[in-house]
Amino acid sequence: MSAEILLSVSGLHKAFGGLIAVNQMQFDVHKGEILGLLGPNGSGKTTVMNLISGALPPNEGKVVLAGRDITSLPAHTISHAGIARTFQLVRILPDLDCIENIEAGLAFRPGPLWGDAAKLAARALLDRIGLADHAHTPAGDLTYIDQKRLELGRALALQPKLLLLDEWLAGLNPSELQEGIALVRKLKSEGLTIIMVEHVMDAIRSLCDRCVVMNTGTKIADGTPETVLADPEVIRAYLGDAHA
Amino acid sequence: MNIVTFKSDFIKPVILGAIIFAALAFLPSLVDSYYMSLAISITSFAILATAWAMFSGPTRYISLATVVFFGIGAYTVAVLGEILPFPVVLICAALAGTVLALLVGFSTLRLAGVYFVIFTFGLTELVRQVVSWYEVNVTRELGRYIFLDITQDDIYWQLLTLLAVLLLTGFILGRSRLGFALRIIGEDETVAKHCGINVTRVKVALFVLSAVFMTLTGAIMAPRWTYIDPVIAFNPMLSFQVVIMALLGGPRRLLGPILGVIPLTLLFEVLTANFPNHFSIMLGVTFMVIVYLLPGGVIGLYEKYGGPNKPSHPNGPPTTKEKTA
Amino acid sequence: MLSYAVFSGITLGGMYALVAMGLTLQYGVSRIMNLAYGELVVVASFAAFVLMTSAGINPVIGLLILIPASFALNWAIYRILLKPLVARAKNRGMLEVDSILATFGLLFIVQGVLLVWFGGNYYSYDFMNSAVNVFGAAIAANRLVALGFAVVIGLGFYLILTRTRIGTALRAVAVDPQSARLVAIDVNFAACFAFALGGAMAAIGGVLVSMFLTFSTSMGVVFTMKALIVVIMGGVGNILGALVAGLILGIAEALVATYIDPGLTIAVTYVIFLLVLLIKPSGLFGRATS
Amino acid sequence: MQISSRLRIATLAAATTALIGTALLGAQAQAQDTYRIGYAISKTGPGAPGANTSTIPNYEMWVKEVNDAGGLKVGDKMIPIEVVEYDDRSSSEEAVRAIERLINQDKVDFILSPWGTGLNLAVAPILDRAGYAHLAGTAVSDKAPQLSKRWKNSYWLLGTGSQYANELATFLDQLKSDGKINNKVAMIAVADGFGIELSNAGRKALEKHDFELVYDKTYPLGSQDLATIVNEIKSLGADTFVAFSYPPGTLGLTEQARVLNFNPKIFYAGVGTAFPLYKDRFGADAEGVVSLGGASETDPKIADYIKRHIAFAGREPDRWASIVNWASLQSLQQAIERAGSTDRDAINAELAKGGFDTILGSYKPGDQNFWQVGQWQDGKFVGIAPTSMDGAQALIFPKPDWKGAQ
Repeated sequence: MSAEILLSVSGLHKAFGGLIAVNQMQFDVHKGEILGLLGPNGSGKTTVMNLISGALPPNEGKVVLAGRDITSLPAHTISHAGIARTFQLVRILPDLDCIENIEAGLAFRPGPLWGDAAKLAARALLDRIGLADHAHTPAGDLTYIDQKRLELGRALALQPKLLLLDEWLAGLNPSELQEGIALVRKLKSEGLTIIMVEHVMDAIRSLCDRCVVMNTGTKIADGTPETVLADPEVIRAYLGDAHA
Repeated sequence: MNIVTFKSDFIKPVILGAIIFAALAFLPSLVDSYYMSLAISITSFAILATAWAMFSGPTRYISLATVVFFGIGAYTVAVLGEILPFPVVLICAALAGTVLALLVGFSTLRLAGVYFVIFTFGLTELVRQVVSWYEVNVTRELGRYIFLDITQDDIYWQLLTLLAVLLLTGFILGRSRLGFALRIIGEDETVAKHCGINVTRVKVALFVLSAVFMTLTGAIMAPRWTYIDPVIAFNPMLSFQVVIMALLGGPRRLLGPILGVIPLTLLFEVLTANFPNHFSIMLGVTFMVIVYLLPGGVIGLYEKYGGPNKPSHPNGPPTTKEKTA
Repeated sequence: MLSYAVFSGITLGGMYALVAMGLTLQYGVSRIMNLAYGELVVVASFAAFVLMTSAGINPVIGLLILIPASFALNWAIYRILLKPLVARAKNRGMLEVDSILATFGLLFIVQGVLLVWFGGNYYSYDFMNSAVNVFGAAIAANRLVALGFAVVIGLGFYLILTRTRIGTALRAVAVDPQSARLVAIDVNFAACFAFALGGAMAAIGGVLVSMFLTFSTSMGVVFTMKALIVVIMGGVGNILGALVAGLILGIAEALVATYIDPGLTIAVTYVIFLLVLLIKPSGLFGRATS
Repeated sequence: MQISSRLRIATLAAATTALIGTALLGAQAQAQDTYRIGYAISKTGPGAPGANTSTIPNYEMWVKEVNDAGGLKVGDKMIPIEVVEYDDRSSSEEAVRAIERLINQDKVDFILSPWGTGLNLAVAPILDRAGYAHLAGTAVSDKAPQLSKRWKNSYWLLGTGSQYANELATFLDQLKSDGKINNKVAMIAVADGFGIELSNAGRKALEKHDFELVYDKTYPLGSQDLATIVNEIKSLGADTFVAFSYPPGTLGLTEQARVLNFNPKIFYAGVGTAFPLYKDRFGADAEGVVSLGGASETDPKIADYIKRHIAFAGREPDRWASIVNWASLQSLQQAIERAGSTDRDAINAELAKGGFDTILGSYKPGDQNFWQVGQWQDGKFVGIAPTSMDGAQALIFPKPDWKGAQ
């Protein structure tokens, strides 16, 4: 595994009122790897994603991307710094057609594309994510998996260094899942670094180089999928004490 | 930021618009001064409603601050009108509107929904009170006289020019990156942020743009009234009227608000002319009729304000989907 | 001087709260942004005036007639005019726009009818204007009555909302009508009930205010706006919030009038209102919205 | 959806255009068998209470009286009045458009003035351009003399703010030199054109007469809650209280003064005191309150006018602008009769000559021969200054104690 650290999270802390959602989180993401962020529901995974992408500011802690401190920067600046994301509940721009959805990613990144160049690039990207036939379909009319593809396409349009996938594979049927896994693997092979929050064990085992497991806002394990999934504390977190 | 694609679908509407406006410029030689005053009303409301919708259509912020900017424009003319040449006064008015809009924009755009609505209303009252207080305590004169030799026809031509500039601006905006950013914000603000759009800056830019047009309208209209005081300049009814007209016409299309302005201004006129003693009742009944019996007039609003099927942005490329809600 | 300023501020604030509490119920629970609210306040003022001057019924007794009458009237308004809008609205945003447009129409109709009946004149009558000495400050009795009503209604409703079944139902509807339906709350009934109750409170406000303010048919908007400011500042749907916000505004006005410049009294209420919103975008007691 | 919504709007537009066409063009001026009088006035909006008190009833009553008598006497013909009226909704823009309509669409013969300083100024240039006389019955402006020069046929009937303030100051000065009041005056004004103009003039005039202004503040338009102001003024030891206020404030101030038992020797409160409403509200406590305006009810013409007004409108006229308005209407009627024709220029020329026989005696529009200071005395609002005028009553001094609420 390459040693170069792309993203470094340290001492990250976030509380909502009295509820501590993320507590002293600390982990690194190496360039080119896929990091799985696991944990039972409500353990704070999505909050971590929100803190990294700038959707929420942390109370404490630091987020460093390729040597640059991006803690508490506004979301659009973090996007410019090279982090793109998808959302737990898919968020497309329903009234815009697929080309425009992709253009949304192209038009405001550093080195933006606009006009004919954007249309061209958008078509190429649609082709890449398998939506070439839907260029002028309003995004709201797409099927669920296609909406997920489109959302991913928009994120890729930003040419990110780091991609955050929040349960991007959830809710897909078995064949769609295989397509999805293949797509992510292709991205990795193209050199993209990815953090994925995921519950689908097949996907985790086949895609992740490394996993960080959270429970009640705290990191409880960090290692390869095999080791963390065998960790008694992880099992306890998922299934309760009786199974440990 | 605005890179415009010049294509035939751009040139054609512009030429058509230019012809229409050129024709409208001859109106004063065709009709008497009553119709001119009606034309002035329509044109001024067309500017206000279009400018309002330019910001509020895509962002869905219902602003009641229209009259703040309108009044600031009117006051600029009252203060500077006899000191500086009129074009310079207009520039000063635009500057005043810009400064105020920047201030308001940066401080308020984080408010959501009805909180923003009432905030902008509160702002109207605050500005009116502050202007009153300033006049009373500093200039010691409340109520200013505007004796400028500007005829009704001059006002009409100025308004017409302003409307043309506004429509052209809106037209270009609809094809610009800024316009596209605004459209994305209207769809989903969170997504917009994560696409790298500085949402606050885009919103404030649009707010300022729309405010400048409102301010200029106030400045152009002021000489018509000879006398202004804070009550006349900052009459909150104006803000309400603009909102209603724009909502009725369709705030998410460039020409939508004008389609609301024309029938409503004429309707107000008919009611005023025929029911001097029952204007309120007739107006209220008309409103109710529009809301209940012409749900078509409101379905448009459904789509714009939270409904699932939203029509495309002012002047955006037509969407293939036009489902009926 | 200070105690007088504070005390007259409290009575003034009580009046603001009194007028606003019905609106917070209508908007918070029934989700109707009622722009005609102030007109209904003024209707009650005129009703009190008529009862007082032509039938000799004093306004406090008049309340016994006017509260149920207003409750019924607002019940009817909701049933006939607003229910169809609620039924066809797909979400809160639509209902908001629809109710703004519809009640804007209602505003003009009510105002127009008042205008035909009463003309555009100022109205005023004399009732309970004698001074009452409170801690050395002479306050008009009618203003104390209004303050008393405001506090009793405010606290009373707070208790009803937090301690009773119907109150819990109303709060549930306010928070989430969909879920409330799931736990067998009749949402339509609750919304209608809250709207009518809010209307009854508007009537109380209108009657009490008419004892000491000069009113005219065109004053409804003033009440609506003042009430909206108080409602928004206190947090939508929060009766206690309305009470506190009203009192804060009243006291601030009185202090500014005494120590700075009476010319700034209205300005200061808006400054406070705007500041509160900038610091707490959903009002003093409002739930934070994401 | 898009198409149906466009269609709907187009239909609506077409329908309204058709409607407006018939509505506006239908009413063309007919041959001179009626004299068409038009006015646009604030029937709704913030100006409505004022317009309803001082102006509308007078217009309506005048038209009715003239028509009941067979009409205006023009030469040897009697021509009835036909009225075209609009509601300007208290908005300058509406007023401007309504006047344009009266001139161009309705082609009326004469236009009566709207209510209030702002609206009168808004319509003045239009009336001037079209050659209509402008009897501005409810505008108070220190620029009044310049305005009548600027617009030749305009008459600013209520004069300037300074004249009321000066008259009051002169009157108070007399009391001071008689040793009846001290030199302290507390003054409050409504933050509106009228209040500020009067308080500016008042400040100058009072200081010229060596009065000390112990309180000199304004309150915002629309505010009725003035308890703290009255409470503060009460402690300042002024014998004279002057409020240049509007009706709601006037009533609010009086009520608070009564509650706080603040009873200065001179209690002057601005517009609204001379309204019948004031007497209705305060009953015996109105006694001794001073304000602007006034009426010599001993004068049979005035007494008769008040009686007719009560019969017509169901309430008394106010004792300031109503009376001046009525005098101007009488002047107009006589100007038409003297001109012997409905020719506008001829009538305008007659108006300029003056010498009309009115409830204000011999009157020329713009004359300030009405009461500047008046006082409630025994249920009547009588004139007390200028003291040189006929029928000037002696001031009731000091103001009697508040009797308190019932």
